[in-house]
Amino acid sequence: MKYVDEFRDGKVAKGLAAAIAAEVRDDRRYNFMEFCGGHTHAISRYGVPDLLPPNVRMIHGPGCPVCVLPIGRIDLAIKLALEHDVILCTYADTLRIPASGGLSLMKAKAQGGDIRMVYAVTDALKIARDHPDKEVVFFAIGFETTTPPTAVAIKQAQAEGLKNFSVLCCHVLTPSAIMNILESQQARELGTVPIDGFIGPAHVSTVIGSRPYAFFAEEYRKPVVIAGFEPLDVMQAILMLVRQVNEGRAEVENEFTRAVTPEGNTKAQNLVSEVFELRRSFEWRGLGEVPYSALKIREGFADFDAERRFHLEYQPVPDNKACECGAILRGVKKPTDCKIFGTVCTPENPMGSCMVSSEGACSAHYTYGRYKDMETTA
Amino acid sequence: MKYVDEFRDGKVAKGLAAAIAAEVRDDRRYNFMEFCGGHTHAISRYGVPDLLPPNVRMIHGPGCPVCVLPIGRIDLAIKLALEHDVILCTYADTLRIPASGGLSLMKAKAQGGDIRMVYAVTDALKIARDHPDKEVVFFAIGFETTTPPTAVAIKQAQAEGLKNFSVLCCHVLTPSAIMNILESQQARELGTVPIDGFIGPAHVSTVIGSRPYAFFAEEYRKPVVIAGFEPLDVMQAILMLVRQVNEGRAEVENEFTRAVTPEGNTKAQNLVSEVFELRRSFEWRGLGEVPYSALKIREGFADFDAERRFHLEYQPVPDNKACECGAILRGVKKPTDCKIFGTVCTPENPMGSCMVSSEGACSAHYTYGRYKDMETTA
Amino acid sequence: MCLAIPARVVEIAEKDQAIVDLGGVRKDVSLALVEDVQVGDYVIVHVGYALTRLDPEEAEKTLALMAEAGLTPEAISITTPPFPHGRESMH
Amino acid sequence: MCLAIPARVVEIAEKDQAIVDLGGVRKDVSLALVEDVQVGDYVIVHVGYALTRLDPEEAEKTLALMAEAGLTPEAISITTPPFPHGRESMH
Amino acid sequence: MIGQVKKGYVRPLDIKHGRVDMSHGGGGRAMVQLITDLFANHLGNEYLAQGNDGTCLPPCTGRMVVSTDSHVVSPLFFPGGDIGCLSVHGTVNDVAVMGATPLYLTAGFILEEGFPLESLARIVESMARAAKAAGVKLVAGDTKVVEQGKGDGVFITTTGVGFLPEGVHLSGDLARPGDAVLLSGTLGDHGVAILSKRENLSFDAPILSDTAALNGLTAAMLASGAAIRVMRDPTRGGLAATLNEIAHQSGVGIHLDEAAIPIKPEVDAACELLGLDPLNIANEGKLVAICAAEDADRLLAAMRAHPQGQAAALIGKVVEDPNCFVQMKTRFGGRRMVDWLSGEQLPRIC
Amino acid sequence: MIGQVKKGYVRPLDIKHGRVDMSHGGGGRAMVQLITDLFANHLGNEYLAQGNDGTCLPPCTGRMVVSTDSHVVSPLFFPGGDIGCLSVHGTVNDVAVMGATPLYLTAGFILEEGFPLESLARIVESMARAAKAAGVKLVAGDTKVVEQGKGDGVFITTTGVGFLPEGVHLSGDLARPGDAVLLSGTLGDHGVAILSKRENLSFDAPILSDTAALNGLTAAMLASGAAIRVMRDPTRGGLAATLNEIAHQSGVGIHLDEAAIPIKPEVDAACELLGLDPLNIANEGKLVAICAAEDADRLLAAMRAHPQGQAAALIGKVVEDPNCFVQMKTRFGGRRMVDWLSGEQLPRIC
Ligand code: SF4
Ligand code: SF4
Ligand SMILES: [Mg+2]
Ligand SMILES: [Mg+2]
Ligand SMILES: [Mg+2]
Ligand SMILES: [Mg+2]
Ligand SMILES: [Mg+2]
Ligand SMILES: [Mg+2]
Ligand SMILES: [Mg+2]
Ligand SMILES: [Mg+2]
Ligand SMILES: [Mg+2]
Ligand SMILES: [Mg+2]
Repeated sequence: MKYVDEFRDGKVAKGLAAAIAAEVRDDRRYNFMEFCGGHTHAISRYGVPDLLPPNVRMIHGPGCPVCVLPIGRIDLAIKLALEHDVILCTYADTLRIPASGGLSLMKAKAQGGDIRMVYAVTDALKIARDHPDKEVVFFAIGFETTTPPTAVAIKQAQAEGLKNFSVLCCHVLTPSAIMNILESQQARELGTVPIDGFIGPAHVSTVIGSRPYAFFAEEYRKPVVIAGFEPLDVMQAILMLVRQVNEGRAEVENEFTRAVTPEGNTKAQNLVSEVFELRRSFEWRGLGEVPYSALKIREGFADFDAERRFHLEYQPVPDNKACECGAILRGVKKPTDCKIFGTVCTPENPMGSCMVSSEGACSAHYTYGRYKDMETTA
Repeated sequence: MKYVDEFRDGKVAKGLAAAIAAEVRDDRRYNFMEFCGGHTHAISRYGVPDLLPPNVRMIHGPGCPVCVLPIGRIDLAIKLALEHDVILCTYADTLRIPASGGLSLMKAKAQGGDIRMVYAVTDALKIARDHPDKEVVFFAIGFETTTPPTAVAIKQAQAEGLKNFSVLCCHVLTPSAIMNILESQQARELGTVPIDGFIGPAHVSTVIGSRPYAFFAEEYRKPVVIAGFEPLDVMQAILMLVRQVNEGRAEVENEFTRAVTPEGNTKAQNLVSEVFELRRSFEWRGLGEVPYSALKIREGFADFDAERRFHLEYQPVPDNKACECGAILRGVKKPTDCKIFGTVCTPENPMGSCMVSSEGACSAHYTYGRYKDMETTA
Repeated sequence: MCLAIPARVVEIAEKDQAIVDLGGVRKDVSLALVEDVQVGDYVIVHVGYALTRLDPEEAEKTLALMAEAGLTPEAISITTPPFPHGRESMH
Repeated sequence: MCLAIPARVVEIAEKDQAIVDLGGVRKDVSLALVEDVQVGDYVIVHVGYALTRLDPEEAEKTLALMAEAGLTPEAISITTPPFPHGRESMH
Repeated sequence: MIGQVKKGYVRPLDIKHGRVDMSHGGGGRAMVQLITDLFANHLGNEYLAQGNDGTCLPPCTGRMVVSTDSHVVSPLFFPGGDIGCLSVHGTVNDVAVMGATPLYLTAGFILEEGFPLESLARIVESMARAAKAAGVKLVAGDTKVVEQGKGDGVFITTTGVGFLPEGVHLSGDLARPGDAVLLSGTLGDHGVAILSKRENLSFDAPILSDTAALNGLTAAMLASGAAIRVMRDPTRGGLAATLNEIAHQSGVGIHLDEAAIPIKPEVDAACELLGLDPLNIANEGKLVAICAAEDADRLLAAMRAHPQGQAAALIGKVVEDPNCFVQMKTRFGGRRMVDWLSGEQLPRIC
Repeated sequence: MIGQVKKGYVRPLDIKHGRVDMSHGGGGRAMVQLITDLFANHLGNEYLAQGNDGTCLPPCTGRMVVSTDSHVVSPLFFPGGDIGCLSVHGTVNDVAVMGATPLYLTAGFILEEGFPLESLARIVESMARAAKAAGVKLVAGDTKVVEQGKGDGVFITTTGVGFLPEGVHLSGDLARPGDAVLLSGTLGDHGVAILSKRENLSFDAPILSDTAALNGLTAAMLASGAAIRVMRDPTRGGLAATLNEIAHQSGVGIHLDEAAIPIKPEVDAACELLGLDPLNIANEGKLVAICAAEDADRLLAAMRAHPQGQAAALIGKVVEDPNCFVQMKTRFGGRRMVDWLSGEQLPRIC
């Protein structure tokens, strides 16, 4: 696979690892947060930490669209499937997210809900065309990467005059979440996060560009490197962050020059702002209510807004009390600090948000890194 | 089973057999037609012919509502299920009747038609109530016995304001069919039937009474005995017919006095005439078009008439050329006279009407009496 | 199709509905087509409806008539063989 | 979920639809979010949509940079052991 | 970080409220758990515990008999039984009527997404009881899950393995003219019990399915020393199908005596009500045996001495007939053929 | 009336245009015909021809191995195979990887009303070819029909019986630290071939399922004389599930070397596209073997000499680990666990 395999080359990794090891200063720790679950997954799956010096630590951030979906949002989707009898189309990732009453979309499906996995929102449009007698709702989750396709689909449904298609919009915004981690009330209660720099998600920046991160770099004096999702990209970004820290810089650097520009994809941006507008506030799992951190469908496309169409009222539901996701998403705690990690909370029966997707901190650790805990116990 | 087992008593049968044997005259043959398939079935299943003298022969008449349904009528039912996407409710007996294009209701069901067996028309009403979003059609077949329940159901649907229920009415009339056998053009072509008397169906007469048969007795000088469906009833009726023949009488006698009166069930008759009216003509399998031989739903109940509701046009379809049903139903030929009996035409793959229901002449012979042919061959 | 069986009414509910018993088996039937049926009456059941009442006295009479027929002197002298053409007779 | 993969456009059809190839596997994608994509271009594919084009020259530059990093004298002197805590090493 | 990592990574299955979902068939930890907590828990034994792809059984001697049946009965729970015990009996009996001693069973489960785990547990418990009673062990199993609407709760396919005692040789082609036809008990109980619970037929009948393992009875019959030619359990298609099969295999005819065939009055009444012939109705705890005429009394006595054969009867005789017809002297005094079932089938009784 | 009655009362089945209907499962003549014309026609042999409730097999000697699998794959026809041959391979392989010689199969068919007879015939022919190629005989079968919407075309449950050669003893609990882990060929071909035909995923991949009987390969491996501890076919759940199972059974850990694991580039690409891990994907013609370290080369040579083992590779080693973890050195140079599949399951691949 061109432009994939080259960025997974073990030999080059060795060189980069050596370079990082050579450049880190022994007298300090480097705590970097990879914001995005895609990075978390890549780090775990390729074993990147094994190639890092012990004083470079990666903190898994909240950038997994599955992990951050609060219970109340899943409840709405389940309600649509079980009570409003719609065909609910969703990316596969959402199926096991725990909801109220011990349910999940997978369990709701087992109870008879017509819940279908789709690979793309266009498949949901097709299902709507094929079942004119049924309401079809697309459960739209995701960050800035996944939002433009939803915008295209809504515009297409409008153009076609598709009467039975709507969207349960749960699209969220990366920069707002990062800001929340740095300065929210809750963050202060949990203790300040000792983050020395951020790895920014390249895919988000293919759309929004690298520019929106300039704020953090300047305001919070945090270095940011926008990096691709292959393990070499991550290593390279770490090297770039180490250098910024060592040199006392706090800039936005772009490792993913092969597809990220400062301004991003303006066509996609325009489509998104045509269809969506900012929500005043949105609840995130683990982070709580975060102002202006999500999108909703504009008035002009109200017909395609499942929340209006089915008169859905969002009901916040508290997370499992034992769940430490909030602290974990801020890097204050590690998955193993959670009392129910690996016993009550497992990927088969996730209790908290981080255990759901393989991009979640707890799940990634459970699936790929559990052996390390055993070694420290032994 | 009280009032059932007593009428199947082998000892009494022996006595009746002896009485018949004693009363028949050796110098003549007695050809009696049991009009109704219920009698045909009873005669075959209990082996009545074994108890009759060789010169008493039973001819199986056309009185099986399944057998007489023409291809075109089944085609309409299949069309409703496959093209109009209705839930088609039917008595189980109709499922294997051959239709056009190698189809049958059972095969249409296998092709995805929602075709459901019901035990009573009330079950069809229930299905309609349970599926307000679907059209539910009851495929109404049968003689005078089955017609009153359909009338009740239509009235009930009207009273309830049930909007998705209708009836494909194929109810037919016994006396018209008997008359047709005796005098139709086709009958004359096939040769006059040497029938010395009729066994009339008791169940039909529980509704219409014994009186409607007086016409035959008088006009055609044919004895009629209205008989129950237990084998002793049949034997007793045969004895009564033998006596009439021997005595040169041609009367309507009632063997089934335990439930048949001259006037019948007037409540049921009134219901039927409130809901139904005579059809000008109706095609019968094996008999062709028979004037005033069937019922249709009255204008006042037009909403419940599937033929009007779905704008169905009846298309006559010729029977299989090799099929001798026409002649068999008149007693001119026997099942074994048909070239395809038992080879191409079997109960699993019936070609003609008489092979479908176990009440049909060919099917009854195939299922219960085939051994006799072998004995004559051996 | 032409199945119609005598069964005893054991329970009458509202709306013309009743339960009949046939040899220990119970089934819902509609009484919409008959009048003045009482618990204990026998009715003739067809496709879920009682078509008419059965008259026990007439039934007895018919049975008596049938039994009588076999008692005439001519009848008694004749018997029918089982399996006339079979190669083995039953025991 | 955050899966996004570079793939080569091998066919462009009407209505912004294209077929991309990744290592011999072909898949429909929408080009509705990108402009002026040509057959032969690499695009980054996410949930059935091309998000952007991939610049081959920049990719080469990045790869060169990565390779270079490992060539510094300090880097060369350090290696990482496989299975540092494993009880058996791989061969 | 000592002490922070917990053992026991698997939460117990919520049998009370849970339902089968797609992950229970995916080959992952959820599937392993379903198998461990539910199947192995009830059906486990030293063989199943091997936990390999195939199960290794002790060295065998003698001729082996195998049989398989898929069970798709609807409803899954019926008066007198359920698909669980039925799936044991249905296969054990096929091995037993060959004259073999059934020893091992395998079971393949096809579960429909959404099926309540509590119902599944009841079924598995019922299987376990039935297997224990029949003296067979479940030695291998498999579980698949299909999407809702692609299955019907549970289907169970069982395969049975047994061994033939020295000298026993029974087969459907061994019936000879003159042989006696015996039936172990009343006909039609299973089929009527099932039908009585069909949604669209619902009638009330005090009838329980006869579902039972027959290997005790068959052992007693073999021990009687009677010259048995063939035994068969008249399941789907009823006695009519079974006797027609045997007649065709052996190239003989069969003459039955209707008056001799035991049928419960309630079964008779239910058949009357539905227009069915009890000879076409399925049984799951009865067998028909054909033996040398001179041994009929001895065999009948052995059958009647066994609890499952108390109502056993001599119901007919094998005759010469190149057409292989099964005929019956009716109780009424006439004759008729007893043919294969045709016409309206009775779906999903086993 | 001589000559008027015809012989041959059964019309041939219309395989070209016909569909399965409820009567094909009713136990009547229609069912007998389906079995005769279709199943017996293609799968028939001296055992099936016995036509009894159970099949009597020749006297056996040695330890028997049995295994059962229900097959519910969707779609029924996929690149490189279909449910027919899959249902043979799936069970033959489970017997073969025990070290046994598979000899007999039974098959239970659950057909959905409406299924085209032509498709059924293709499936049965494919089974027949697969059974012949694997040298096994179908000795018993059963057919049931369920209403439309209660099944999914065809489900096939097969049970396999084989016998262990003297001295062979393989089991998942025999892996010991130091043992070598071998894989017979590329991973993921079957699962990806199936996925490529899923309606909602449809991508084009030049990938054929690897479905095949492995008993030839296993025989060659046993003949090599290497001290094999365990063999297993990594089907549902893929290599990850298989190795985790073995690790738990044996109470050991396993260390893999990602760089050594053979995977076709197209399979890799498809997995990339769908976000799947090839180690979790099902295979139907591959096996993993664990043997004494000193015999690894000999065994590998024997595998590579067989057409089904040409791409065989030494992929890892058994280690001491009370936690029974399967770990992998990544091609990238790091480590990770290889856990059971969790998360989105891939339904109905076998
Ligand atoms: S292990 Fe589960 S409950 Fe604990 S922090 Fe992680 S997701 Fe929350
Ligand atoms: S055997 Fe068939 S084709 Fe021939 S007359 Fe009878 S029904 Fe008609
Ligand atoms: Mg296996
Ligand atoms: Mg069997
Ligand atoms: Mg059986
Ligand atoms: Mg299995
Ligand atoms: Mg269902
Ligand atoms: Mg059997
Ligand atoms: Mg298996
Ligand atoms: Mg297998
Ligand atoms: Mg069977
Ligand atoms: Mg289907």
